[in-house]
Amino acid sequence: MTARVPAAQPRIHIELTDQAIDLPRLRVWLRDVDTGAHAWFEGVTRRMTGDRQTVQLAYEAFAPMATKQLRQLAQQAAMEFELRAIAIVHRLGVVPVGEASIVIGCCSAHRVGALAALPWLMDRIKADVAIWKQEHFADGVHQWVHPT
Amino acid sequence: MTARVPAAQPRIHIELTDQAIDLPRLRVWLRDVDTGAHAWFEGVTRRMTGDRQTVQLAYEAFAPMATKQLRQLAQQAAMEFELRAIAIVHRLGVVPVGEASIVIGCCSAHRVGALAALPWLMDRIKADVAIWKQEHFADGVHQWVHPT
Amino acid sequence: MPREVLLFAAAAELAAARTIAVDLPPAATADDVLAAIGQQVPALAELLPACRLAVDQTFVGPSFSVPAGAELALIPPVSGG
Amino acid sequence: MPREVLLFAAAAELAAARTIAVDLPPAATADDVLAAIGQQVPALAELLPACRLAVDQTFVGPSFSVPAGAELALIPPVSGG
Repeated sequence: MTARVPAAQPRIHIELTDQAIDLPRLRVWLRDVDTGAHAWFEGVTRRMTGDRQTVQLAYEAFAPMATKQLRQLAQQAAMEFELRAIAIVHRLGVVPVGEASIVIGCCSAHRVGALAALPWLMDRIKADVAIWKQEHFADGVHQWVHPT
Repeated sequence: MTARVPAAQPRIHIELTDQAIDLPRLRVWLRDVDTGAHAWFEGVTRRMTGDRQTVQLAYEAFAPMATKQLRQLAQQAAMEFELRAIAIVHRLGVVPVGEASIVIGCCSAHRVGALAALPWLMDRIKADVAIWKQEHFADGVHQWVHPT
Repeated sequence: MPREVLLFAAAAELAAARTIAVDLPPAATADDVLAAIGQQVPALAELLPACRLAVDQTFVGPSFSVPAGAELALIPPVSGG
Repeated sequence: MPREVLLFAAAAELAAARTIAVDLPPAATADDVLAAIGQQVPALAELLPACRLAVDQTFVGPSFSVPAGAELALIPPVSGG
């Protein structure tokens, strides 16, 4: 008998955290000797937006809804892009300049899937997931970001 | 006077190495508080190709040509995708299962550029850069890979 | 019948509250909920057209009929990532 | 005039050499170089149609005229990444 081993269920890790995101730990989690392609995205608080200086961002979530949405997106992405594992971690609360608010890591047998999954996920996360960003500028203004 | 600061020259790091690729060190190198998007790709030796088990891969390069090609591709990608920094490291010699043969990291102000640069670069590297992979299978066969 | 609606981010700030109570007709639709919020909390009127209603943590369309006991949340434009 | 050509990977293995010397006419083109390789090293004939010539570490087209003193390299199908 030479039946094919069925594709394993994709591994999924979803996390909302108020701590700095530990990418090295996620890399260990993602490790899989049967996947040739590992892709990562880190969204980081940047200092300048146009001419305006950001001091920090603060994120708020409707946590149970955001978690559910992220899990559904991860499952869809795993099917659509043949991912074997996917981790999505979003930080909440204050995220200082230079630190990551979101990290997505995924892996697939071949590079096309893992690389296509990242922008697909980021577009949907930014459109639908119940998380909000408040920008704190150096001039003292702070405001909820409403994407245009 | 409110002259705009001109965009800085993109930082570029190209490396061929016979050591394990040190991604944490590259992350430190890539760090830039003015970029909001950091994207990474790791190509890893995987165990199974179809039904065949790989023991290791071995890479050979025409090093001066490969270095020059990678630098040109990095410069083109930096212009095309508005990257502020880009690192491409390719490992040579034996790369055991589970270890990375290539790591690409790049960053840009916004996510679209950094995420689009990775598949763009990988496609061109696989098509043109003077590096060759020899596959060593568990059944004792070893062969130079000729992409079809 | 008064129903509780969860508020977040800019909506919570404008209403100065994390939850509000709105009076709904029986068999209210999502649109009825949004209309009731606008009437009872004028501070939210301007933001409301940009918001979506989530029922039991899932977005619903305007004619969705809100079940009794379901959790209602007003979701202003999201900006995570 | 004999010119040295660098070999890599499968090409080096087939020729059992890292470099070969080929006789080229004056004002040889890239195509002339590839033809000369095929004639002088029959072991490479089968792989040759899949190979490209690099002159001074840059790929050149078939009618490129090879300058004296330029570095020549036979590039079999690449498979890095």
